[in-house]
Amino acid sequence: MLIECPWCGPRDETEFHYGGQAHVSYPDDPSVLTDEQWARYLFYRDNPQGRFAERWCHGSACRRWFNAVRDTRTHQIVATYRTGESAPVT
Amino acid sequence: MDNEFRLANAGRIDRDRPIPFVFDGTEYLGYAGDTLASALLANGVHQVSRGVHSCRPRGILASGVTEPCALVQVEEPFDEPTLAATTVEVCAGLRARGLSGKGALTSRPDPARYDTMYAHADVLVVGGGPTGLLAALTAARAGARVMLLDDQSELGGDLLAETAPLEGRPPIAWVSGVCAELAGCQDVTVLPRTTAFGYYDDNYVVACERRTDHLGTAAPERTSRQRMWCIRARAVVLATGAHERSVAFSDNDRPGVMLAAAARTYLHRYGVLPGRRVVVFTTNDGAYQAAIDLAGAGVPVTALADARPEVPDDLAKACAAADIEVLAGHVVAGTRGDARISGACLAELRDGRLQGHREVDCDTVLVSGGWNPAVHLFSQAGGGLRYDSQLAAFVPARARQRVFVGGAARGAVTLADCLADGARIGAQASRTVGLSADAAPMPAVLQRTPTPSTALWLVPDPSGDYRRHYVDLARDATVADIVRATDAGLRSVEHVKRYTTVGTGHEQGKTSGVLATGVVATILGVDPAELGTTTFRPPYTPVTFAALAGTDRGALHDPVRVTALHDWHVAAGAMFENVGQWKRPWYYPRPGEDMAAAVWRECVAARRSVAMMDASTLGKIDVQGRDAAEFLDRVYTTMMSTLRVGRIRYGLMCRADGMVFDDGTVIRLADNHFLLTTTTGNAAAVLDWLEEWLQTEWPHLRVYLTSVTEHWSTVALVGPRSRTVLRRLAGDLALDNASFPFMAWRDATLAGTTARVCRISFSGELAFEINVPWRHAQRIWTELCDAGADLGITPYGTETMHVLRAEKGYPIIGQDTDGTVTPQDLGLDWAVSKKKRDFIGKRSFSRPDTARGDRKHLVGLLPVDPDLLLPEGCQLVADAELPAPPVPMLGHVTSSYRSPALGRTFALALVEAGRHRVGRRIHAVVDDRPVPVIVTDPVFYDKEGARRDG
Amino acid sequence: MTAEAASTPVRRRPADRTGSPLEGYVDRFAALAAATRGAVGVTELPAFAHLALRADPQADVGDILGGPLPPPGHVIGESPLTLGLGPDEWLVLAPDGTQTPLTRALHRVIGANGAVVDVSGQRTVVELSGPWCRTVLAKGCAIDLHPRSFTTDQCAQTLIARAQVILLARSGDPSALWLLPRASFARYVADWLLDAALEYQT
Amino acid sequence: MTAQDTADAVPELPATLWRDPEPKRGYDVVIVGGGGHGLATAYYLARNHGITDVAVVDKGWLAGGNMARNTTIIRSNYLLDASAGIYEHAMKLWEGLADDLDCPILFSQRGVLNLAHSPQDVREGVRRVNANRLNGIDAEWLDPRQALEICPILNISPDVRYPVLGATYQPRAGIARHDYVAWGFARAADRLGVDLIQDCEVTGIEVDSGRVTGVSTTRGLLTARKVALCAAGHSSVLAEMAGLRLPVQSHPLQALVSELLEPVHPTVVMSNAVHVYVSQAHKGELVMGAGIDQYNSYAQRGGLHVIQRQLAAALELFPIFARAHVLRTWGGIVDVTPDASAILGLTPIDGLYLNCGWGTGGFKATPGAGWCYADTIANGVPHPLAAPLTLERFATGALVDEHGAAAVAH
Repeated sequence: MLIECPWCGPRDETEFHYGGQAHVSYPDDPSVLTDEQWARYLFYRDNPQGRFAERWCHGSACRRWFNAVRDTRTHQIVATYRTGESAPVT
Repeated sequence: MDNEFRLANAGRIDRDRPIPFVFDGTEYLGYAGDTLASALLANGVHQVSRGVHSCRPRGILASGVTEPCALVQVEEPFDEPTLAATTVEVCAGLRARGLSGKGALTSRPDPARYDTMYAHADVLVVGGGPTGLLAALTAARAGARVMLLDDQSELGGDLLAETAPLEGRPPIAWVSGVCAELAGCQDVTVLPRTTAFGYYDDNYVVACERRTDHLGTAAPERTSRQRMWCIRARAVVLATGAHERSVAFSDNDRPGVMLAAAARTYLHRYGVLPGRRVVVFTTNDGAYQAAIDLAGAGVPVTALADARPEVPDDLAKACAAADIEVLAGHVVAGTRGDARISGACLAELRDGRLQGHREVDCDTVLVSGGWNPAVHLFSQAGGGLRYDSQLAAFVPARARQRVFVGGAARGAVTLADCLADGARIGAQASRTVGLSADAAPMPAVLQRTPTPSTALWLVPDPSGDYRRHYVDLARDATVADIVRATDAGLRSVEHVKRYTTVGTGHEQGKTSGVLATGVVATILGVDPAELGTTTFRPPYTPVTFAALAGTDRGALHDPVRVTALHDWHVAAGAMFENVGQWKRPWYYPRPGEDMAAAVWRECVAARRSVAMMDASTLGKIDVQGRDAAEFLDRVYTTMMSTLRVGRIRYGLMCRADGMVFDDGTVIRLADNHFLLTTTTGNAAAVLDWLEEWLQTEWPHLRVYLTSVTEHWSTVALVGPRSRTVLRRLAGDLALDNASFPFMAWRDATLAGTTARVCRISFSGELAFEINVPWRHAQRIWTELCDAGADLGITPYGTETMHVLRAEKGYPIIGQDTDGTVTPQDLGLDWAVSKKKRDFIGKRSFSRPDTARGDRKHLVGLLPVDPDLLLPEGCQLVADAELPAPPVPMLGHVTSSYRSPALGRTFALALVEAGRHRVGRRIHAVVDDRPVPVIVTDPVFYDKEGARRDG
Repeated sequence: MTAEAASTPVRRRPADRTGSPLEGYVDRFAALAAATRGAVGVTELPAFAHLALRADPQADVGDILGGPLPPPGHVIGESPLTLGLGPDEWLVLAPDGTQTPLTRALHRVIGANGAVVDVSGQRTVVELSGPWCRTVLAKGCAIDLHPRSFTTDQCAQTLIARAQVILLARSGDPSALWLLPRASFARYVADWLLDAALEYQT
Repeated sequence: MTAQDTADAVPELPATLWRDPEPKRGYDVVIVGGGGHGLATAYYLARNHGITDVAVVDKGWLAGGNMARNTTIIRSNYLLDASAGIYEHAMKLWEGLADDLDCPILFSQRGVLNLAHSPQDVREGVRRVNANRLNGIDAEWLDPRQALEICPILNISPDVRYPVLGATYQPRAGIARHDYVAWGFARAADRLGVDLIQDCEVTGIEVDSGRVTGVSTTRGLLTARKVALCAAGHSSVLAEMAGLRLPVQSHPLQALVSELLEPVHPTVVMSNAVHVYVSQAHKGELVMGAGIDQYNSYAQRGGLHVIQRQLAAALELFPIFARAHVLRTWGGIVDVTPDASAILGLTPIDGLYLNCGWGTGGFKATPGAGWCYADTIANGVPHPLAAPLTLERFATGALVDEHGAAAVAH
């Protein structure tokens, strides 16, 4: 894959590492969660067949994390966007 | 007689460069420009190999990468298994033998070099035939960066075997003109002998260039034998042509059966006659020209059987003029002969039945069952296919990447259509990358409208015996095998492929795949469109392991990371240990010492006098920013914000699941400035981990992380006399306990070099870690050596470090822990803050399983026999007698050493409810025998820390 | 191990040594230049001051660095030379010995809204030159090194074979490049370059 | 092993495999996914529990997913008791499977070497061997010389980047012919009355008041008392139809084969550290597995760089392979859990059962997983060997963490 880093431009996939589902926030106060709720945060992630908002890190270059919407059936990246922004497409 | 089938003047071989070669032990003569197949045919060698199961003689069916049976093992200049004779260029020193399906690997080390080249193109054109040439020319004229790849030794594709004039000239003259123009363009790269074999995501096309094989024994040593081209293209033009296929008829595997277009290639490109007396069998217009050309070369063509009930008028007339009898509605029903065809049986095909059998003598049957567009790369790129019933073939339907297919690869049949495609898609491709492009003008060419071919897959057999109707010559699979598969209940072509192995040979079904689909469709009475093809997967043609491995071999397989002191360690005779990518000194044996003796000596020096270690591989991260302390509180289990400037604290990091991830020290340099150390192997992972939290969870925190791992070289100076040595270099730096206490740091000038000195200890002894920039490391190290020489200062390696720390019960993350150990399991509750509201991992500690009191704890073990060194990794059980398996296990030994300080062996272990067993006897299973050990506290040496604080 | 011993560079007495990561490669680099008749040149440059700078991109450092902070992938200045590595990250190369004053000057502007770290030992600077040097690099570098695509005053962080590097195109020799591997990877990168350049030896 | 064992003497396959029935309107049990696990589950439901009113539905051709794409390695030398239990149960079934199914499966117990390249690998290997032996699983620790005796083409030179420092060896481990295994289970299940329904994609899971009632498919609604999910990489997609979220991610896993070669490699060699898994199949081709691509995918394809890296590592271990050829590469979709162990058991929905998350270990578990899953479905409670593999472990923290236990940095 060729991945468009928001800072460095399009680069080969080998320069990046994958961070799984995007937009999963750390709970405000983990201590109030049940074990089941905490397990949801720790271990449960979406795994869609189709478009997936996910995280990547340009580890071999600028070390910045960013998000991408990618189709898991075709590997086509529909959009990349910065951490903290919401997905421009769904 | 040499080259008895070679024509005197035809072909593109270089008659001035004869090349002797050996096949199956006999020497023959070929010429530069020959393939092994053309040279063998020229010398009248038609049988090349035998069937993998049937052991029937097999010849040469095709002329390029589709060859299913003429497999050879090349033995000289260097062994290579399983090559098609049609793809091996005759070269100096070539020796080969025929193969019956299986190649051989030899243990001779391959001396050749292999490399990789990354390339970028606006327009990548795959295939240098008429379509590809015109596409490349169009793109080049538009100013595109163009790459043109072709798998043959020279460009031209089918034009190399074409005689009809192009622009009133021989086609090859037109090819030369285009090539010359391309060669003159600055940003055009033309690569012959280069096969694009993989089409990956985002127009990433991978090709293998064969650079030296054709030079044989004269190949230059320094040039890579094969080069992997990894090409990222903005647009791709696929002009990959089409593959002629055979028809399943009885005994269609004998030497002498050849694809019609291959015969034309042998005739025109290599000047070789495929035989002396020919019968042609076709389902389409394509084979007529082969018949006419052979007749023109003086070869009698006994008959041309066209399975179509009506034959095109113009072709029939041309055949008549060449004295070729055309039999409409006829097929070849079978062949006879042994090592070579001696005759064929012709019959009329009417309403699916054969009648009027007629035997004719011939030594060659040319067959054309239609053409399969070479859609392999298109399909790999995610493109969809559809079945074209006019062509009886699968053709490209919808593309998923920016790819344009033209010429025979999309089903074009005539040269005029191929050229028109090339110009059109060359311009399209250029325009998609933002260039204004005009299609290059079409060369004038004879126009002819083809007649549709007929879909004939299988010639029916009156007796119903299909055991010699071959579908896949590479796998010796027949129509009878396919019938057996469908009779067993299989309907999917994927199942049939797996049941019969059709299409799994070295040519991956290029001649057999679509034919098998057609045969299954015929048997089941369905349309081939319903069945589809099996999936096309990389590589398009076989690629050597070595080409894919490239230069990542031997010393370059993975980077060797070294410290600034590496040369010193080498000169000192150190043995090295791989720690991740680092080479670390393991121990420094003196002459006559084994590892145990060296480590014993190094340990004694550290405990009794002074020793030093290169600790530069520790990861180091500079942390700055006004929220730095807050950030560290969140990522360490330990409280860091209360650390005073000038002081150092041990820190432990967990993953969110509560399992220990890394440990190290934290130095507070200023209010908003810290320096962290990490374990050697985890340095990159820790930095990534911290950045991940900072950037994705807490972007509002003002914190900046910078790796300074290599900037600082670190020397650990250890032992009761370390202060003495340091004092000799430290000038007026106060080193007494009050001025420079344990877990403090000071900036200093040591022997004229600016250094940061940390008073920390991973050995339990009085110790200092001296940090200097990389370029000063050698000097400070040798200064320390000199300053401590009279005290017997001793360099030590990682093994001694491990012994010293284990005597103190300090765990090594990754050795005494795996990914299932919590800080509490390690007995490091003191490093887990109770005051902080939250930190990464905290919530997980209270999960039911994580909070159990009887988890595995890190404890010490003392074997009852003080000389017994427990193997690391041995398992622990309760009793002296082993019950029948499965035996309940209590844990395992994580570290085990001989201790000079203790005068005996000892170990660390993770033991179920270990802290509750201290003082009790359990058993370690050594060589399947339980031996008694006593569970102890993990701190074996100087429990009070008096030496460390000394 | 023998592989280790074979790659041990020529030993010099400590007093003669610069302590640079590739000091032992001087002879091999010279031999390469000779054998390729200048088609591929590899040289380790003398030490620089390297400062890692983290700051707001609008930070007013023009007086110190000779211009506004460049965006990622771009370079400004000569001495100091400032490379844009990320949205808020730069590497400043300056004459060795200027670390302390330069750090102080930058700190005064940046204050608490950033960081300045002396990383002079973290990487070394290797200059590649000669008409074939970009081709040699393309054997292990996936980014487009065509002189039109990667040109004067551009920089990139990327991989060369299996090592992370900073790449920098300098003015002057249009084909020449600077390569900044981390010090611990420098020998690997040098070995890889020497191997990749082998075919250009005559 | 003799050269004869790897000769191209593939036994004749059965002349009849299975019927091609029209789906009935309802079944006692519908198994979703006609891969190895689904077919084995159907077979053991019928054979062990007499439950034959069973349909196995598959969206494509039987055993066309990971079953058709794996590298066929069979071993049971797992470290943790929970893993060792179910894999060793599978191993014992493998040893009698050809007879049980009355079908050749070409199970060749040629042994598996797991190489160690660092002191940490050595510690991990010794730990695993010792645990295996106490669990009644055959396992030996070999030094490099001994490993060379088992595999004479292995490069044990100390002068390579990551020398072989030792190996674990399980003599009973080996390989089998994956298609034959699937077809053997399919044929045996078919003969016991199970309907195998191909080209039948599940489009919905019918749930009524917390209880499963059937599945809707592209070939109509099939009612069922029990529905058993068995869809490997597609488990998340199916579970979602029932409103169930799983701790599973789907990734590409690539593999490749060479041309047919004269026998050179008599055993199976695995090296986790450098990501090489290689054996020489019965016909003579080298079969190799690669590392997992990092991203989620359902595309059954991965990146070339993974293959390149794998072959570079393979040539370090086996220089003799330099001029062998890659004929075909392909990708499967592996479903990976946070602890890299499977999930097998009940779900919060009555009558809906779950078997997924086998990652790279699915093939070797086939008979064991089918056995335990059938038992769980038949009795409505987890089979004892599957009890540690429930979904609940992710909340309690009682993970079965083979990954974590085997591989951490140091």
